[in-house]
Amino acid sequence: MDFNDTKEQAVFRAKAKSWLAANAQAKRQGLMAGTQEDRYQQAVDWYHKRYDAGFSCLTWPKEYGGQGLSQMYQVIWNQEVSHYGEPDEYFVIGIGNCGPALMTFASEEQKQTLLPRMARADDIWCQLFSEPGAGSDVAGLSTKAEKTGDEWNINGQKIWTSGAQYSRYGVILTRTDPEVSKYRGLTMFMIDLKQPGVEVKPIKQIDGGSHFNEVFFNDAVIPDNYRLGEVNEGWGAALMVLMNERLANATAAPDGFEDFLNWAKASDIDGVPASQDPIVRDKLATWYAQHAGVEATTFRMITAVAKGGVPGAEGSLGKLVGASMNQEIANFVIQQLDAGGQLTGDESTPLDGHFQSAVLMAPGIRLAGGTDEIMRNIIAEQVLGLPQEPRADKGIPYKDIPSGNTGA
Amino acid sequence: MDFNDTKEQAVFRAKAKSWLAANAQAKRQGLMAGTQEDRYQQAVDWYHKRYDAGFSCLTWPKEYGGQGLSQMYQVIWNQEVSHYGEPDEYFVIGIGNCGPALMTFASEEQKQTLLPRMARADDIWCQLFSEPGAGSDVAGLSTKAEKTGDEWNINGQKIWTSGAQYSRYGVILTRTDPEVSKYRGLTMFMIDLKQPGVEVKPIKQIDGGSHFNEVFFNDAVIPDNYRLGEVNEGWGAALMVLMNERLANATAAPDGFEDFLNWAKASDIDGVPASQDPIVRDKLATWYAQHAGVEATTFRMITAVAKGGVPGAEGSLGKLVGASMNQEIANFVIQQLDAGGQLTGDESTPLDGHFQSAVLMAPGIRLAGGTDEIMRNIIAEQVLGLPQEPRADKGIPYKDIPSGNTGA
Amino acid sequence: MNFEFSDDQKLIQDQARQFLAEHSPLSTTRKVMDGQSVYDSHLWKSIVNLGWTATAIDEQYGGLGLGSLELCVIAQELGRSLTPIPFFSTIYLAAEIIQQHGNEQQKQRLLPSIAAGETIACLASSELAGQHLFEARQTQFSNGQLSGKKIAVLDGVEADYAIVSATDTNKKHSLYLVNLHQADIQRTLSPSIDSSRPLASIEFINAVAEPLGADNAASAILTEAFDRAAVFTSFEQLGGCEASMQMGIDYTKQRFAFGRSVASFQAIKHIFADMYVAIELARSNAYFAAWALSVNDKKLPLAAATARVSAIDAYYFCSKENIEVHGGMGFTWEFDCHLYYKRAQLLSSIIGSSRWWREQLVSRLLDE
Amino acid sequence: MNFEFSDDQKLIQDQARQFLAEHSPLSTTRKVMDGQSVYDSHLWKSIVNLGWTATAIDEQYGGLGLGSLELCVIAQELGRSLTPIPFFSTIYLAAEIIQQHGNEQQKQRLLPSIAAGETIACLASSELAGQHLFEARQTQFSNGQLSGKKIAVLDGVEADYAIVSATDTNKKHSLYLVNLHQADIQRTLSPSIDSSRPLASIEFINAVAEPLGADNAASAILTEAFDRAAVFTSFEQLGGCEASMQMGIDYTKQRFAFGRSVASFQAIKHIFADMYVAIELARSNAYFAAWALSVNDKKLPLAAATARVSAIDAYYFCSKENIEVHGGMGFTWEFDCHLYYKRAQLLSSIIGSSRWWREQLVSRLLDE
Repeated sequence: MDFNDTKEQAVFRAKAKSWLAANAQAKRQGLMAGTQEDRYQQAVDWYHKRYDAGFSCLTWPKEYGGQGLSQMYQVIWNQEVSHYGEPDEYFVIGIGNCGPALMTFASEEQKQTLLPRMARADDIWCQLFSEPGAGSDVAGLSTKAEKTGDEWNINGQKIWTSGAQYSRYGVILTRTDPEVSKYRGLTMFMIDLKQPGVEVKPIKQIDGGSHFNEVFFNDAVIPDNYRLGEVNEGWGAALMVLMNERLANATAAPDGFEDFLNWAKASDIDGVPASQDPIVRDKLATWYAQHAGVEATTFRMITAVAKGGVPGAEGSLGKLVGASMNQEIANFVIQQLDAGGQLTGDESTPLDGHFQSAVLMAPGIRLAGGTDEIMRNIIAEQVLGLPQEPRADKGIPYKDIPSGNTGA
Repeated sequence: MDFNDTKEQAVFRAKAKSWLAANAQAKRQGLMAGTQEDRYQQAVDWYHKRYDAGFSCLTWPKEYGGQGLSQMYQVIWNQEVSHYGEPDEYFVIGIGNCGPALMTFASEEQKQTLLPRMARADDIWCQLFSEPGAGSDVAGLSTKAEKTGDEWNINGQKIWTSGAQYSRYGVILTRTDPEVSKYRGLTMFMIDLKQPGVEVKPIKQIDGGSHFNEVFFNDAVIPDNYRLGEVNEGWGAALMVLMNERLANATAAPDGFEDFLNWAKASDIDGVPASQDPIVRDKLATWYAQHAGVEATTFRMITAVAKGGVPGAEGSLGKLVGASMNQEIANFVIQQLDAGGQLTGDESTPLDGHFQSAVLMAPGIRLAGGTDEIMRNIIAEQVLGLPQEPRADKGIPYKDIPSGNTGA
Repeated sequence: MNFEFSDDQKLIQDQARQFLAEHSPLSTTRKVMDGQSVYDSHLWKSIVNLGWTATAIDEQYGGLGLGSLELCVIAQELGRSLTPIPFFSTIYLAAEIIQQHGNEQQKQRLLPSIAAGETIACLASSELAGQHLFEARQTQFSNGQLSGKKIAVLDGVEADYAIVSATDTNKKHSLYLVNLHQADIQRTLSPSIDSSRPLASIEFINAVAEPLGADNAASAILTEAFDRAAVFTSFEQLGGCEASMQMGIDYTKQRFAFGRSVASFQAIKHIFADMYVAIELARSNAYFAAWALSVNDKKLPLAAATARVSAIDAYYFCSKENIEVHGGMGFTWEFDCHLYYKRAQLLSSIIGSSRWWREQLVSRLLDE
Repeated sequence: MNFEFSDDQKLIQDQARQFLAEHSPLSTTRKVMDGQSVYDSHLWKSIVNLGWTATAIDEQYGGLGLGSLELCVIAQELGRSLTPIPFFSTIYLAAEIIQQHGNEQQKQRLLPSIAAGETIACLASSELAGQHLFEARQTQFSNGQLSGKKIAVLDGVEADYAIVSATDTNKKHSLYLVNLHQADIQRTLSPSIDSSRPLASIEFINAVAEPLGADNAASAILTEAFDRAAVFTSFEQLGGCEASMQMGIDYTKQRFAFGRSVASFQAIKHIFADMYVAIELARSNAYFAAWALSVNDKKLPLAAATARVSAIDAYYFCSKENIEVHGGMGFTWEFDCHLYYKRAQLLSSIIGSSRWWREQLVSRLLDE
């Protein structure tokens, strides 16, 4: 066991540190500083700068816009950048999920053209998997792709597509054969979203934001050379993409602990420092033990990945624990404040209304990328090897699977 | 809404109060005072006294050993007797479950002979439903009853039979037809347990006690006039018996709160009264809100029953909440005491080692009469009307139902 | 023992439910949430016509003279339908305080007008998040005039009168009645989690004010008033819990995944079972508190705190898990789940939050 | 970064696991639980021969001079197999305290003998349930003699030496080394929840004792010793968690109800998922604490407290839910579930219980 950098890693860390000090902005106070559009534009600018300085997509090959470094350098970068307030969320899915999919399935020419533009945030990418009738059960999707000559015709609807409103391209999973079982009739493609048959509608969330979108396809067209993987073998390809999402989830899911600790250190309750309040201390113990456990679990995953391993379903753990913790923390702090805790924009609200925002965002974190219940299923079945439930959809042609879903 | 007694109820309450003051023993300190045998003998003596004074089985008709009073008098008795330390647990199942079964299904002569003896604890009765291969899934039982002439031959094994070691009779559920679906081939009987083909083996529990037994039947014999209800209609009869168990469970399940409150009032932690410790106070709030809620829910059930209603699956609530609370309370108190909290017989252990006993009994309370998971299923399906899971045993002849169970 | 509402009370409840189902759809709540108004004045007039504002006001002051139990069942239905009217502040708080502690002149001036729905009144006591609930550090009274600032005042934007806590020159802490239609009072709508029931900050600059209740009695009166309001609120919360669970059940029953109704999955069913347990505990505690309030039993303080603690926990749990069982759609503005989740937040804090009430519960339990 | 045990350490662990699987079946634990002996002396000799007692003792004192990480992996396996030997008290506590704080003469006298398995030693610090962990109110030292009573001493019945906390005539609170083979020492076995690892009360009446460690340093030494022992204990607890979960999985997979394997029900699967989460958090926190211990990092105090809090919670949860998923059979003496449930209790309390460690965690976190 060893937490020290190698000599090369130490050099890289020093370089990253000094570049960040000169180029990155400090953490903002509030969660919601600026409009969503402002933040998006800041993020694009930041990625341009990063790319030009050689700090984008560190683990990607150089010819595709990366730096050809090992996973451990990415970890070091993440550690250093976490001290700053640069927005990241708009490109995580493109770079984390779509990039690897292209790396595996796209043609050499496509990779050389598309990946560097992705790395520099010249093109934003999104992932088009979930549907109104297929959320937890992604493979139950119904968006059709039908082949005519050398092209595919796409009809259907996707939902929960992060960043679709900014995206030039997407990676889409479609049904190409409804006569076989649901996992066996799927095909994955890249799709150009700037074409007539595609309509993107932002979804307003309960917190007022719109990170997610509905995307409608009405005879949209995909050339066959945009296909990622073989026809009807899209499920395997999609699993690879989702596996990459897991690592991102494991390391990125906000659990709210740092904010809670900051609040406890900085605030009074009835004139007594919150950090001296026994109930607050009791919660600090509970949540720190979980927070530290998730963080150290990430170290174990990083070690495994650095040794050439693949991130397993274990990554579900961080999101499962963190998402609920985030919600409980926000609610707990509000419950210390009586009526004033309801205010979202008052000068007396601690941390610029962070907890009031968080209590509204948290339910979404518990749902995005798999609900708590799906996460527990994944752990039980894929990690612990427990038997599946009797499946009403097993071995039945997709078109015959019982469904009461009527759309949204 | 009204918590006052009627005039007649007030007269009865006063009578009960004064009789109890003269005849009942005060509460013991420890949970486990005396041996199990001592406690059993005390219980028998107590029931003799109660019966002779006219306080047994208040709601039963007079001709069967009862007092012909309404449910509300039973409630009043229960309230008054709860201030004393008389043991009750040995006869609850006989009187609460078997008695009503006889009342409905036995012949007039049987009722007149058997019920008064049950009411006076001259005969103890037990309920023989659960089996090694059929615990949560009671209807999955396999003990066979085969008819020869005017008698039934019983072969098989029952388990978790409370009080079988003291019982003269039992009410038993058996399989009389394995060719039909599992719910449709069951028949219920009374059985005389003092016969050659019956063997009772107490089960040693993790706390060292033996409230439960295994009962083995090896060509035991039941005359056909001991049958309770029609052949192959035992499931409906059994549900009636189990419904009565629910009311008993709802009102009798210990949740540990009173002991916790007593501990908090009487003990110090590091020289400070536990009742002034903020963490203890936080727990008092959480658990009192649940405890009071269960108690008030019982008032609602009693009101409904007094108005002629039937206790519904709502009764599951008290046991579900109380059993876990009991375990959490015991563990919490032990966790306030460092190493000394592990001692079960030291003079420094609070409340004579009550919490140390409780932490060992509590897992059993969560299991007895239906696990937490079964209780939640009952609430979800029977109270809230949610759809059943796909059933692997539905509509299949009993003998064809998949079973990996090999016995215990 | 008869631990159930009477047939008459149940009838009032059924009528209230039917009326609100018809006239107070969630679209009315959304209109206020979207900022189109601060309350639905049309609905307010309708429920005034039904006599709801007059329910628990004595007949001599223009009320119906019914008991608190009748108000409880109405509260449960208002909570179920999230009706956007200033009932909470006017009826549970202001009318109760005036009826219990006002002088004869104040009662005659205000109660008939409240009963008739002509006066909206609110309670302005909070000054700073994290400050003790009953302290009035920033609000002073002297020479018949009141100055200072109150925050998070429910219905403060539309109210005609406010009951305000303030400290006088002798450091006495009392309540004052203030007509809000004065020049030197500035009211500002404050953004908050549940914008379907707007909060205001109110700044008083030498506003004319008259004492309400005994001198230096603010803490005692507010303690009692919050106990009484806690009972009504727990019924509002109960109604919200029931609506949340029902939404979840209805949605998951007709929603399919993996070839099965989502409601048939054990993980989902057990969430509903846990909701049911939380609701029944809250219901039973609310009933007990309602009984104690109706007969003014000495158990009221403990019972009110218990009902409030249960109701806060149950509504938070049911409303957040209702979002969860809906999956992604539960997180959309379009679906109604968030209306309940936000209302659960508001009601959890508005007369002292969970922290405060848990401490009340324990002090009262140990004092027994 | 390399946050994983080395191949050599994993090899030690594999060998320990295999050895214990063969030689320490749960029937040996049951023999002690049933009172047939206070520990398994045959197994003790075997593990001494394997060098486990010598693992972390310096080579100059007859040890192997390996690090604490090697001791951690052995602890995990001892915890998994519930091996009934006095390893905890002798190695995690006594040997560590002597090695860190004993004088040269004490080290030479005791460490080689402990490494060779000839001396069993224990720590006697508790005096009364509910009293502050580090207070010695009832035990006095004066003129080379020690008097008083200690309770809940793990391995106190069979130990040759005890490290005892006591107060001297100047009110200084120090540690003392006491040879337990003296006439005026009375040891009594105390009934306890986990009788597979017996506790004793020890009464000293003018027993000969010598100071161990600096004067008035009892609290400082015990704080440090408990931190170090907490790390090893968290690995024992981790092993017990894993065994509990595995028992539950194995049983429910082959057990059928309603025509299905019990393990296929979502309610059961999600209990296992929750066990897994608790275990992985405890594991990661234990690893981090092991690293901090191995390099004596300044994060050790916080890391040790965090590992302990996680491990206490995880073992309680896994062992109680393992009973639950077994159904009724889990509540029988015959099945092994209770062995883990009881051990979880013992290990949760023996070097300060959850309450104490949660407070340690927070003070250290806020001091950072």
